Amino acid sequence: MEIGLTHYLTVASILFIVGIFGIFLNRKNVIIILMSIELMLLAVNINFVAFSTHLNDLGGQVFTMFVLTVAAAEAAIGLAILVCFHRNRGTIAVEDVAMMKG
Amino acid sequence: MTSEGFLLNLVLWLPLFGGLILLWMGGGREAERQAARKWSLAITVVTFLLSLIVFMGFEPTDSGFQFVTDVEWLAGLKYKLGVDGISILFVLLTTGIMPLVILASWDVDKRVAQYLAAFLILETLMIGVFVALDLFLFYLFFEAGLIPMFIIIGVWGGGRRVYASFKFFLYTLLGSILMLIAMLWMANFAQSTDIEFLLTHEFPSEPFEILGFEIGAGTQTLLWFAFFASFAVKMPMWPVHTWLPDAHVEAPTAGSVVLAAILLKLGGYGFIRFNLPMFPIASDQLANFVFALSVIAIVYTSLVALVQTDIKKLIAYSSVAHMGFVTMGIFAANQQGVDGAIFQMISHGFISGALFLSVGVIYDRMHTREIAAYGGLVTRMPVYATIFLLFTMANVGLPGTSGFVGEFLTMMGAFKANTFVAFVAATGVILSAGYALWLYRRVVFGVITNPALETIEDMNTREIAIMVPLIVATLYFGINASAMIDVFSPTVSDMLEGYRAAVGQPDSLIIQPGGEAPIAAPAKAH
Amino acid sequence: MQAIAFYLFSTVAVIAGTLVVFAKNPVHSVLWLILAFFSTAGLFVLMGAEFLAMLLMIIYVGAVAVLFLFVVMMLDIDFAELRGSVAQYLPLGLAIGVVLMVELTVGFAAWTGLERDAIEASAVYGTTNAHALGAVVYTKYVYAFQAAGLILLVAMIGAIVLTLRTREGVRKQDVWAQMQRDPKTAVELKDVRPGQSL
Amino acid sequence: MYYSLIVLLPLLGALIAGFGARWIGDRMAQVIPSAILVLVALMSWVGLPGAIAADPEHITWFRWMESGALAVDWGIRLDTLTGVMLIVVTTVSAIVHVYSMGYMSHDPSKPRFFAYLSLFTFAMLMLVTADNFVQLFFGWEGVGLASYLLIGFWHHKDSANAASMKAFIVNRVGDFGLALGIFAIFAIFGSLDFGVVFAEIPNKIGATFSFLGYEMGVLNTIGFLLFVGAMGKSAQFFLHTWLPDAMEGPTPVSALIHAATMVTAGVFLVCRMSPLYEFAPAASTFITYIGATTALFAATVGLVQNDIKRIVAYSTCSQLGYMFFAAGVGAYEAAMFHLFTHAFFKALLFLGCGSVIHAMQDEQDIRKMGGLWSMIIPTYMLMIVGTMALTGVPPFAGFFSKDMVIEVAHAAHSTSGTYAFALGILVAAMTAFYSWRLIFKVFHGPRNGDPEAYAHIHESPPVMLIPMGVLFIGSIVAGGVFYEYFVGDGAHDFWGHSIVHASQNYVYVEKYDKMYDIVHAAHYVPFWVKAAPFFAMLAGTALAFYMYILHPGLAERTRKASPGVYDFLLNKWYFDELYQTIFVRPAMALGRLFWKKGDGKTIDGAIDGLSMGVIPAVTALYARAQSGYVFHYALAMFVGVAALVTFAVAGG
Amino acid sequence: MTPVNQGPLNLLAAAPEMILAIGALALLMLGVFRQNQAGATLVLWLTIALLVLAGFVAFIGGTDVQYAFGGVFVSDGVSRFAKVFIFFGTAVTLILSRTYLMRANLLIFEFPVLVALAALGMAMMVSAADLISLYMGLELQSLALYVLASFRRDSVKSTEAGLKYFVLGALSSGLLLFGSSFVYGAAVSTEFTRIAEVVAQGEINVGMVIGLAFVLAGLAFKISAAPFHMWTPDVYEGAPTPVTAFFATAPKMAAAVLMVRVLYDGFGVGAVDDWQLIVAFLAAASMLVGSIAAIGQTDIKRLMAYSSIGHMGFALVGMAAGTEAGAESVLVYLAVYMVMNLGVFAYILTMRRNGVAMTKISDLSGLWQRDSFSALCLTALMFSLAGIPPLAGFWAKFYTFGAAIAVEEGKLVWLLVIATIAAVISAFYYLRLVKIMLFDDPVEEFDGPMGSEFRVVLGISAAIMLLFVIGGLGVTEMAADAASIYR
Repeated sequence: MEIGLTHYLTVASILFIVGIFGIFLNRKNVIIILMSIELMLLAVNINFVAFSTHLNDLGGQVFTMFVLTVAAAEAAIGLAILVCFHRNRGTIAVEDVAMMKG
Repeated sequence: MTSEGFLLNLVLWLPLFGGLILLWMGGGREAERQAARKWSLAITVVTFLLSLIVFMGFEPTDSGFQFVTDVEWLAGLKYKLGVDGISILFVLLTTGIMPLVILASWDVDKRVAQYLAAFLILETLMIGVFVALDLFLFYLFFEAGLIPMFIIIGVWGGGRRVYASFKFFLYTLLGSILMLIAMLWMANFAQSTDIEFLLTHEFPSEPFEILGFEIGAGTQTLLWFAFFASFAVKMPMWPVHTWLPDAHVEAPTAGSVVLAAILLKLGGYGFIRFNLPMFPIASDQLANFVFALSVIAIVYTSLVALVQTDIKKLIAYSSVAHMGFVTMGIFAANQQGVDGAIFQMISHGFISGALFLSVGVIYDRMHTREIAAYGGLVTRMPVYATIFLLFTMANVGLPGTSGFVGEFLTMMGAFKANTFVAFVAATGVILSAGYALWLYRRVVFGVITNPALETIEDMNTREIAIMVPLIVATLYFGINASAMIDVFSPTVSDMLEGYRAAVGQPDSLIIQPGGEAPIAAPAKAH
Repeated sequence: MQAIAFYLFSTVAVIAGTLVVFAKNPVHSVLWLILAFFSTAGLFVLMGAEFLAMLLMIIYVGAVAVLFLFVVMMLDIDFAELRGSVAQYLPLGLAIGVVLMVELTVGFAAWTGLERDAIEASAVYGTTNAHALGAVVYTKYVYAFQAAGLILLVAMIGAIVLTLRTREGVRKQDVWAQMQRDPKTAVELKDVRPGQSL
Repeated sequence: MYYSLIVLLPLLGALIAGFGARWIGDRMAQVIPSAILVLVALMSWVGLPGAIAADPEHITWFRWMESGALAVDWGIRLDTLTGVMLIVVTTVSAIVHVYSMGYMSHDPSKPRFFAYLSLFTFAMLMLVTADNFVQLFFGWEGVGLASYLLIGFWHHKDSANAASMKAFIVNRVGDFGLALGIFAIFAIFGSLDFGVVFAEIPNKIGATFSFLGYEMGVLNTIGFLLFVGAMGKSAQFFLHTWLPDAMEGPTPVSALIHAATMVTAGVFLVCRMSPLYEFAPAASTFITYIGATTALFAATVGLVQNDIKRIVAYSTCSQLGYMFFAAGVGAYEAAMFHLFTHAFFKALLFLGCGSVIHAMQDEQDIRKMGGLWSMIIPTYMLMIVGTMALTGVPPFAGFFSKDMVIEVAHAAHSTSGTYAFALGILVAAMTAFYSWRLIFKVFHGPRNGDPEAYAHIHESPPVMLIPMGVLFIGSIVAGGVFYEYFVGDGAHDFWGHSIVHASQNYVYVEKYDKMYDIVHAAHYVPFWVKAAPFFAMLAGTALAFYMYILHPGLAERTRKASPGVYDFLLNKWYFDELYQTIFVRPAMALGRLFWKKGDGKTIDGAIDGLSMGVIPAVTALYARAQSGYVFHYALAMFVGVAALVTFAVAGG
Repeated sequence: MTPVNQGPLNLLAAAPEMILAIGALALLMLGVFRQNQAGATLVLWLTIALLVLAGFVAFIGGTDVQYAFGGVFVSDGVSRFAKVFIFFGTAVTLILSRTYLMRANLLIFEFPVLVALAALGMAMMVSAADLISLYMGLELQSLALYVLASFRRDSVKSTEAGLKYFVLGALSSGLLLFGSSFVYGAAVSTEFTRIAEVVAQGEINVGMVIGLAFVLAGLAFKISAAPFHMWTPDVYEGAPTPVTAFFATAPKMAAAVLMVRVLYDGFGVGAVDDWQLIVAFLAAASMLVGSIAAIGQTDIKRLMAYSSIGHMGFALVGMAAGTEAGAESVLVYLAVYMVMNLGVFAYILTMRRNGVAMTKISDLSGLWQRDSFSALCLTALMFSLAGIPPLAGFWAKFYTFGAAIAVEEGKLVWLLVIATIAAVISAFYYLRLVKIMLFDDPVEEFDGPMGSEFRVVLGISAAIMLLFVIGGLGVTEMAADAASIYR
């Protein structure tokens, strides 16, 4: 059995959806959400690489590279905000991030 | 732009200019207030005189647009103005009423400059509606008028002013924004926004179905309804009339006058300018629908007026009833009907304006609009009683006043179109006598029972001066209606010719033509 | 062989991903995340994108995951229980997830003709994957590259702005101040009598 | 110009009295309008011969309105009918003006009263001189206005205000029919000019049109609708309720408006429309029935009334019924004749009543009078003459005209005519009864009133008596002198084309074996027909004499014996109560229902409910969704993206 | 119009971005070396100057289409139009921010630098001609904005706003990227021109469509279109007010123009049928949410958030047309919208009583009697926001509605009906503000006097609303020229 493009796409899609699930099913803490985002980006990267290699175009891999870079930067900012929030609020439980609503 | 066009522009923009100056001048101290009053009076009077000059130069036998200005504007639209036989009178009505409105506001003390400025700005917007010859220019003026009126009611109004102003604004906005969509569609379809052009343009009328509903005249019907929604609210027609009593009750006197005398006319003007000539087939098919709403309005609101306890509300309801005659006349789509409708609108301008001014006179003294608080005014205020009687009678359509001609012609037109309608509408004439005289009896007749009335003063010179032009107009056009009808009749006749060409001749009422008398009638027996 | 490797890596990646979300202990989550990264890197290798696999290991496992771990430790987060209300949204989420997944699968149909092995970069560019990327990243993608630099700069500024604290009351050595100290002003002689405080 | 002045001068008088009083003073504000009216009355008499011509003369002033085919001018149609009406109106008006100077001498608002009177006269003249339906309508409503103002003249009296409103509104009901008739005329004939319409009528025989969903005969429908107007103005059965109440107005007003002129406008209208009614047999029959019924109804009610003016008012109503059934059978000349004579003696009666009321310090209840004859002999004499004229004692005016009316009803030989004839005889008896009852109760018998009032009884001043004298003469001679012209052999030459008889309406006269128009046919009715009214009158008079002079207690016993009938009559057949129940209260209730439930609950309820109920509820619902929780937001995004993808997949 | 590809780099086409990037770095250095408030103020003013310069450079750029960096960057009328407004808008926001930041002790040099970098990111977005440059620009902007949202780091609200914005923004980037990967897979390229070619070849790939849906979801988040809007009110409320003002203006323009780029350039007008329904759905949802949810708000910043959601819905109505007129209408709408919001926020930033910033709507009560100038200006702005003629807000709607109605077969008429309903509902809450300002009794005054910069911005903004009716003040022509590339 050949492992083709769609196999990779399927894996990526599952991971992506799991990542989204991680965001809205998670009630524990915000860090998990950040990690879920990383999972999503990971899935995106699998997609790009799979397309790139199967379609024989380097662009996807370059895209992946930039996504990795940006994801790292994003993680840094995210964690910085998280730390800030923790300092103010003393918690990072997701359900406590709801001062503003309505 | 011709020099004539310039004159019309001047009429249009002068009040706005005056209003802006007034806003800029401000009015804190009493001297400034007085200056503001005089300034706005001067502006409105000059505007009126200018519009009279326009009228002098107007050629009634020419049914086309005159005093045309036509320049490019933004977004491919045109800044096109002009007057024809129909609009010129509304312009005159507006410019003529405004000085009276300013005079009627003489005693307002709360933020006078802004108050007067609002009226001046409103004047430009109202004139604009009548002279605009571009769809969107029309829409612009039509809608923008809401802003000053909203503020007038909201800031200077009575106790429930917020409710009334919101109701007024949102009701009319909801109505008119559908019209915007229709206008956009028309502009896209005809590739022009020039009203003069669109009047000759034929919009598709092939029937189609939407959600299983047969749309009789297809696109025309939809467009017709979009315009109808806007104008019906503005008129206001039953059952979208309920904003009017509230708005009238809460508005200051001058606001009520403008509302009744001019703003209500925008709807009728719109029907005549758009619905009838532009969507003739839809108008023809939906005439019975309008008739139904009109006669319901006439009877329903007359009955409601009968039981009111608030003077202004009663008059407001009577306005709704009178506007029912207008819509009925317009969609009768014959010369008498449309002529009558236009006449009725103009004349209602004088009469309802005067009635609200009359209410204002006693409201200023007593600060209540409750009918029960009055009674026996005739003993203290004979002049007032006389003037109020005159307008009450004009309101019930007594021949000899202008109120009669409009009602008579519209019913005449309606009779030719549909005897039922004329029949029911004519009952409104009975009811109008009922509520108007009932009001008059309770306010003016009888003996004074309210001790506060015992020292009430009769009308002062200013108040009488406001009334005189209205009295003259009401009577003059009552006995010489031709002076007015001749101005718009050629235009209407031209328009109806186009209408007839589109929908064909109406069914004649006559089923069997009569024969000669079986025996020749001898003049003498011997 | 390749199929086995694919299924192994992908299964591990999916399971590790799921556990990232559902693990009770945040530290465990981070560890599962690392495992997911590892298996994805494996998938990359399978597709012949070895440079990106390496990048993933270095940046993600080496830097990002450690950063996460560091923050988790620093913030001393509780072992929060999965609160009851989660289940409320699970069915809806699952349903939508399934729908979305089905639709995506429908979308995959666009590429059904490509059920073949990945094409090795070396086979195309006649060089290694890293080399091929290197060749374009400073030329064709210089714009994005520069932008990435700016993004990292913003991340840096942001992190500093948000977290750097000049704490009040923390004593730092101020050499200049020490050197400028003058006994005349710094020292005051006081006569202290017995039994009395200053 | 001459005739225009006749019409317009009273308006000038009204304006002078109404607006000039401040400058010219009360006195002149009375004298000037009165003088103008006297002048105008003289001009009318002088102008009568000029009005009699075969064809009408048109005097056009200026265009009133023009809309398409509808062109209406102000102007005068001058023919015999106009001329006669001018005389009636101006004469009675002049008399009433002069009389009022005395009668109203104690009133503070005399100028206003005279302004109204003159205004009324002007409107009435506009009505009778109209050359088209719109001007007719102008006059029609104009007299309504003046009537409204005059009935409510004493506006401090609530009953007066109520009566004036009632008069106006009930008249409006009539006007409603009239207006519809006018609309129909225009819709069918395309013109509202009398001349054009009349000329076209013979071509419309048998024509039908669609009216209210039915196929109706054109002429009958129009005839019926116009008659509804006449019913309102002339207080005919169903629309009569305002007339008795109108007695709230000052008595001269009653004489002028509610006896001599305005209420006869309906009769005038029907006569004016003779070219139409001649071809509208159904409408004419209806008129006959209504007229006869009114005559009877009003007479029955008049039998038991106690208000002096109301008795006369019901009498008027009854007499108008006579005129209508005469017109209904086609004897317009007879109707006009009765109208003419009636104007004199009824005005005389009213002014007499005024004199009595004046003498009794505004007492109107005949139960509080009695025995007055010796105290005010001139008034008494005048009243007697008026009564004799009314009841038809030869050779007073009423005798000629009333007999003529009853004879034409018989001559018609139709069911309706016979009905009218029978009722006419009966009513003649009743008329005699209640008229004499009034005289007996007021002038004879014991003095039942307030002794204080009796102490101050005085005869009216000459300014009141002299005008009455004029009417006195009229009541005596008007019948005999004008018989020949109005209904006699000279009638055709007199009326010219102003009254038309269609040949198919000619009746057969056995005596000459020839077809005659009905007025001439009436001359050849059997003798018993001619005598019957006279004997009926005698019977009525005798009964009154018996009950009120010979056996004064009898009336009371009769009343007690049949309380049902008495109350029924006293309460005017309960018409007011009926209308109150079926029109006024339901209108108010409907108004309240529409206002509170329709506007308030339904329309505003829906709008407010939407804007203050539904939308805020949706807002609140939304606010719950906007919970502040990130996971909710993420879920929303997830749902959103799923939706977008679904759209895309489904749409693409 | 065929693209003029002027060599591989063509740096001149990217002059505004280069100026801004280099300038921002220089200012960063300057700031680092002068770490005090005076230094920060200097940096602030220099940043403003820099933005004005960049805006000016963009303005004189003309309307020809220039590609740079080998085709991943495009400078054309649309991008330059957007840049002019982004840069000037950002500059105005910075001017307005100064006082607030100083009072809140937030005036540090990083603020203007971050704002400048965010503006740079926006400029990159509107000039993106490639999915990668799109993503990089977007992230540059987003990351800067995340930081700015939580800039008041000692405030729970501010950091919560930052956190929410970050989490959801990252999620949206994820969606965007995921979609991009599909698009890339379908077109085998990330360049818009190439994607457009593929689309133009006919038969649209299902994968491409799904990718498009995801990309649209990601972009919808950035313009806060429903149902991707839920972050907006919270972030607007929590972020420091100058940041909110910034959020409400330039990024909206950037994201909307980016969306136009993706839909019009990337997918070409040929694929309108595939995305029209999606955009129309977003538009309808946004308009309804924006109008309904705003009722009952008591915080003016939150209100403005919902207002912006609604307005984006209206802009999307025009975008859904997929025609030249559609693009023009979006540009006009966003331009007007930006000016309106700058005016409103200029006033919100001055609402301060006893040194405490006020954001309650009720604080505006009776403003007319306290400060008639501001009240009248705000009234004009509110009526404009409500879309009442003759104010500019009406014309903005006029353009979008006009574009939508011109779609053949009247396919979008239903959307316009929804738009009308939404317009009326939203008019309600704008009127409520007018009512509070004009009709109600005055409450305690705000701290005075109002800084002249606020007065000027408010006044100019209101004046523009009123005078727009005179030939569209040139903006409409500019937009028409810009949109002519989609002819």
